[in-house]
Amino acid sequence: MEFGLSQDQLLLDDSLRKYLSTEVSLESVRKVAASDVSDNDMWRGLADMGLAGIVIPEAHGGAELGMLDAVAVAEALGYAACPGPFLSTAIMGAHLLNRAGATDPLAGMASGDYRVGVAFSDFVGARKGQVTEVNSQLSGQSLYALDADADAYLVALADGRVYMVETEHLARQSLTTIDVTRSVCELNFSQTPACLVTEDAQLVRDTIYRGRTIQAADTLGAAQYMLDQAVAYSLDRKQFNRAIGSFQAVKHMCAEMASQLEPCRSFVWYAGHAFDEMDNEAALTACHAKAHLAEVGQFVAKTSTEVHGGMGFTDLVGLHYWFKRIGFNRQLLGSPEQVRHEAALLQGLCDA
Amino acid sequence: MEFGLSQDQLLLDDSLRKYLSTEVSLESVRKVAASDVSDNDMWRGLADMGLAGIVIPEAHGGAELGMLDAVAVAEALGYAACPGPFLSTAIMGAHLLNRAGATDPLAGMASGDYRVGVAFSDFVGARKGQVTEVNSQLSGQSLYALDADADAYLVALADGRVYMVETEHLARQSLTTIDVTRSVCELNFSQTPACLVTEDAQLVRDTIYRGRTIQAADTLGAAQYMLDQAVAYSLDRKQFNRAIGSFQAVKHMCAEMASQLEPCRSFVWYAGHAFDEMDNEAALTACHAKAHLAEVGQFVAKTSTEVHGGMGFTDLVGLHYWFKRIGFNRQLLGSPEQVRHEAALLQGLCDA
Amino acid sequence: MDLSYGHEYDTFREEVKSFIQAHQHKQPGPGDGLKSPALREWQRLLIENGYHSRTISSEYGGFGAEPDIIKSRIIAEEFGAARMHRGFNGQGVTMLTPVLLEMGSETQKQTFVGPTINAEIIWCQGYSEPGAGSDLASLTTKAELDGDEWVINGQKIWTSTAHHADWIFCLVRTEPDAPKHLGISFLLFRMDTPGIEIRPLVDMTGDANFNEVFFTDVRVPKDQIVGERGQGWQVANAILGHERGSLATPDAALNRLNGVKRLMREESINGTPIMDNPIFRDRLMKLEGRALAMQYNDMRLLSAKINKNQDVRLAAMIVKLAGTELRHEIECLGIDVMGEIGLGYGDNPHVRGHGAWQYQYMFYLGLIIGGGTSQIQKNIISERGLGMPKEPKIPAASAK
Amino acid sequence: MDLSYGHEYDTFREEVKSFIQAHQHKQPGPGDGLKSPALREWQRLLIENGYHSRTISSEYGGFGAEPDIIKSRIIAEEFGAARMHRGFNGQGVTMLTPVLLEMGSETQKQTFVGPTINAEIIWCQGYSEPGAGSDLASLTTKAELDGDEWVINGQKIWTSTAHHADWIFCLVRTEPDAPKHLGISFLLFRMDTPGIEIRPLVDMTGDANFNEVFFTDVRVPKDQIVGERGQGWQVANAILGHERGSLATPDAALNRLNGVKRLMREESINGTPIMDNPIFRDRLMKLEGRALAMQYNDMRLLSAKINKNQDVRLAAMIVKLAGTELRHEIECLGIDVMGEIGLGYGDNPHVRGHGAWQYQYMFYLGLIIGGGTSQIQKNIISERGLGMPKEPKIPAASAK
Repeated sequence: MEFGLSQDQLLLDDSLRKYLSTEVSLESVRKVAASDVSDNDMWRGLADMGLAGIVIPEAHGGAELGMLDAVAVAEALGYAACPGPFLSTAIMGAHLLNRAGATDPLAGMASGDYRVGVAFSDFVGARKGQVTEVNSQLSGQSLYALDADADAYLVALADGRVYMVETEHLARQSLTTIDVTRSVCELNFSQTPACLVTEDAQLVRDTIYRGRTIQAADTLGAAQYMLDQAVAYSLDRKQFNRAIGSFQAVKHMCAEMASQLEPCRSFVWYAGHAFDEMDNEAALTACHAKAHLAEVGQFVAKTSTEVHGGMGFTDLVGLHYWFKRIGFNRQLLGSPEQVRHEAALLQGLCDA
Repeated sequence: MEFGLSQDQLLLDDSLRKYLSTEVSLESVRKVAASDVSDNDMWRGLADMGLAGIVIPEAHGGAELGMLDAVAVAEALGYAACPGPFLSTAIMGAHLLNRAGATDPLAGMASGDYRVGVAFSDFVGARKGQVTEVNSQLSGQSLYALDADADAYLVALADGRVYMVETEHLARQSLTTIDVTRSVCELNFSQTPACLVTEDAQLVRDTIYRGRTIQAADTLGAAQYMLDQAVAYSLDRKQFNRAIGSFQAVKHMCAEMASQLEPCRSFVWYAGHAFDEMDNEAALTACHAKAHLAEVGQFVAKTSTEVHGGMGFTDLVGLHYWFKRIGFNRQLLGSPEQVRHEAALLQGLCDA
Repeated sequence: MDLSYGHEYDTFREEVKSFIQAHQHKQPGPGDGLKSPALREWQRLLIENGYHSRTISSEYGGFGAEPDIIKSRIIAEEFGAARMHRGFNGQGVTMLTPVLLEMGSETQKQTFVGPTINAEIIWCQGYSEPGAGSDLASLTTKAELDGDEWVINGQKIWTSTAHHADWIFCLVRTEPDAPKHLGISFLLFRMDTPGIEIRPLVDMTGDANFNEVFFTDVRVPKDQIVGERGQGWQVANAILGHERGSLATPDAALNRLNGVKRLMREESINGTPIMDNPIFRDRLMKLEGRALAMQYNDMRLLSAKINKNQDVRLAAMIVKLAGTELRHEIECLGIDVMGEIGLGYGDNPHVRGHGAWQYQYMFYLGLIIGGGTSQIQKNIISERGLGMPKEPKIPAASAK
Repeated sequence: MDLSYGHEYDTFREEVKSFIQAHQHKQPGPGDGLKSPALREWQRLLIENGYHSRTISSEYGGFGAEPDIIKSRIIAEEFGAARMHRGFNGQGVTMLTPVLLEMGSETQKQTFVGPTINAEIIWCQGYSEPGAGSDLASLTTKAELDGDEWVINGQKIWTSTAHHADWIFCLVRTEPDAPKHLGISFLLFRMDTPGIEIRPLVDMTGDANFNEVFFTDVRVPKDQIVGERGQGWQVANAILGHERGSLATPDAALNRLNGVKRLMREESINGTPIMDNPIFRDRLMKLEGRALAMQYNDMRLLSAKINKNQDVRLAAMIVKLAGTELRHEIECLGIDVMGEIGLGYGDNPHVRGHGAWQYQYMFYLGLIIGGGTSQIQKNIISERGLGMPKEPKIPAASAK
């Protein structure tokens, strides 16, 4: 019995964190924010480490690792607020295409040359606009598709059918959100030629559960960064002739953050592992992990900012990039309330 | 413009609190808890001050005061955790009978000789059992009727009709709850003769809103007591060579209690005043006051107990009587969730 | 309890309404900046009619009315209801003017009050420093007397409107050897004095709502001091008390809550309006309960200003703490009900309310921190409100 | 990650199952008290088969197996699943025995361990005092050496099962002039020694879960000390660490949560099951998420006991704080879903779950406070877990 990361996973985690600590600085996040740099440059670097193909079979040039590996990677990426399409192309896109047997794009995705975005809002719960299909042509609008720079998109219709559309065939508009480290866009279809990838709604659901687990891990990483920064700042910052970290109020704020956050580490590991080894638990754990991390992440994001005082509010320490990334994870692929409703559904506690 | 209690109200409040501080000690609460003393002895004392007839017209021997007066009284009674049927007979029973024109019992109620309990659960939301009427005879069971020692009961059916039943005609069983300072009972009817008091469901609702407002004020008083005790104890109790009240953690717990509780004073005043002068706001404010005080009261009850450390958990300081009284107010006449739902209904935000 | 203002005020309310009716076409538009003639003209009109600087003596350029809290409230209510421009209310008006009237010299009153309330002098505030936030009294920007001039060196932060300000009111250390609260003085000087550099301070909203201001050998005439040398702390505290309450008004909270209600009716998921979701509705009602509590608390505070028979110190002390937190949570609900749509910001064409939900969510987190953090507020409430002991002081020598 | 226990343990699990199958008719019933023959017989059977005191050397009356955390877990799982009586696990077994084995003299081990694990000696704990709770080291119950005997005077509080206990393990001040942590000794003595008075301490649940114990010239043989004079604090701390984790087990939390689910299916309002109420369902799911987090955290802690390659100090430190709070909130939900029915207590015929909801709601508030209050836990987490500074010490002289 071993609850935790394996030696291989620890090595991957270690080398990734080393890479991120040198290559993905606050400065580079700022450059992406200012559109001085495309996140594709960072994505290349991660792809070179094999992360773009993390769940893609070796036969298609991937690393063929499991979800627990992906969870460890997501936590590290969240810790660094690393820009890029890990969630969309490397996890959701790759998984769905592979399971659907649409393996052609996988090699390009594994090498980092080809990015596949996901437009799943209609299936998760449409806020506005809907996409319809007639004769393998899509019409309508999809909002908040993940990855504004993808080469193609997987578009899930409300009934669970998924079509793939090449970017060149559609009208795309990047959408500004609070989180500059992940890109989303609006896709507009007008009798746009599309290729049916799957009609298996269960596969779409499975893909979304995986996405949610990755979001939970990403939030864990981002929140851990914010907690670490809060503690470090509180030891450094002096007021009333004392490090503010010696005030019981500040200490207890940090203790509460740790108390809520630390069990989340086990939670996301378990959730990742469930996909690899305990299929019957995976869906429920994914929903709970996503919702729970949304709440804990929000608490840590706010509290860490408060510990930083005015500095936390400024752009100077850049803490807000993590704050906003946590906020992004909270809403995308289902709000906490919605995801908890699914958790109840999965247990048969209520009707759809 | 004057937001607050009038000179007359302050005088009433002052004399009542003086009376309670001498006549209703923790010792006497314990005696009622141990059934060594009936709450009727205390009720006599309050009736002699005119409180049993507080909202009963002067023509029937009452004081003919308003709901704001009643709110001030309820706050003082809550502060003292004073046993007795103020909510049931003096407020709900008296109001309903008076408005329904069934004025015969009022004189006896005003003098404190006659207590009218209320069995409204079927109308508020039946958890179990229901009462039915055929030919002015009631059958079935009513749970958690307020006042286990009343001389008669007002029984509200689910449709809003209200019948009055003399206690001698029914089978009654006192029900133990966590709160020993208020008594409730189970009423069992078997073709029990009953007298129709009103068919006006709106009057029943209005009576319940008044009850809720009184509960909110009662919780305010009880929570204020618990906050006062927490501060006093924290100044008295020493650990680590310091009064525990000098620790920032304890100070901030008390500050949070005060921060939540202090605006509740204005809230219950406003809610009481609304019945007297702003009828169109009364129902909504009553629901909000009841639900809000339920939440704030629960927070204060828990936090004050924590400030008291182990002593708060014991029976020695008797703090738990207030803790439980606040818990009682939370559930009776509608849980916070249910009452907030009504607040939304009253604004037309949802359907029933 | 009497929530009516009484008959004598009905006439006054009619007056205000007539004024609004007659003059609303003259109010400045969104394009009229701080220094625009339109704003100054409007300001003059408001003062002339007693709708701004109402109780300031006409000798100093005000309207010169007797203080009447109800009339002030009626003006606020009617201007609010008509969404009328309230005139210019920068920190010079709200914070400096009261202090000058109380503690300034006759010359200072004559020189500054009129132009300030007429928006002819725009002020900024120089209090906080990078090393002096919660512990403001430890500020280190120093002013040394050199002949007839103060020579100022140091840095301020959180200075709003610094780039538009003509003058600054500024706390500086003039008595380095005195205990920290007794070594501070309150100076006034022009922002175009040589040696002042302003750097915008971008915050998490993406805007530069504040600035850093650097002083290098800034020379200021000796007499531009309010109060005596070393009295600056008392002067500053008089103003700070004035600031805190205004950061979290219940009216604004209830307005935003109504905005959430509109959002919940308009937004939908899979075609079902969010308002039909009992979980969000319950959160909405919870917040409404809290907002109402704050509103009635505010009415009590207003009443206590008229009839000073109630002790409302505690009720006043908790407003900033409870109000900013409430506001932050209201904005959070606004975002949550929108789900992914709620993430929109900036130029996003699908953004709701011009991006105000996310903006205010962050800005109110800033206000939870600014103007005395929640931790400082809790210290104040427990010590001054509940009579609990002060934090034991740690001598400077033992600082880590 | 490997959550299976491995094939070699399958056989062991079968063994445990067979034992349970064969012996469950022998387990003590609710009427069999602490000193009943049925309990002692059961205890003997469990130890004999390695299901109690498994790793304690057979020399001292235990089963004498090698420590194997997985086998212990399997026993716990199977006994739990079959709702089997786990044997007697009073404070003597769980807290005193480990310390005697580590720090007791050979004679003490020989004398006490066997009878203790066999439930022949029932122990109680004498630590807290009315004036020494969070600040336990300030305890003042004193023991003075008079010839060959300690003479004990003072008072203890929070002593559970004092009225059934044969012996007490007790912290007393033996070196009044030493620094407070160095002046304490750890004594063992009989509860029937003259001069001991026990007063039940009724708590908010209405039960006397604890007692006050008074000592007046209680004379105890000199050699009934564990460790040296003045070493009592280290002894006590070794045990306290053992206690805290066990106050809030995730398994129990998840069990109670399942109880809430049953309640929500069974209870109704106006004929609609509470489970159909989305607001309560959302609260249920929120708590389930938290409980799962604690359960997986617990698995990680278990794993770290087997493979010591993970640093889980922080994960262990937060269990008491997070776990007791979670449990209190689960009980609260149980009450809330019942509404007025949830108020029932004691002999109320309509009470659900024998009154456990309200009882546990209060009892877990007691546990939030007891065994190190939440405030003490947060101090520990921030200082030892996050490396933040200790509270500056206030010298005794300046105490208010």
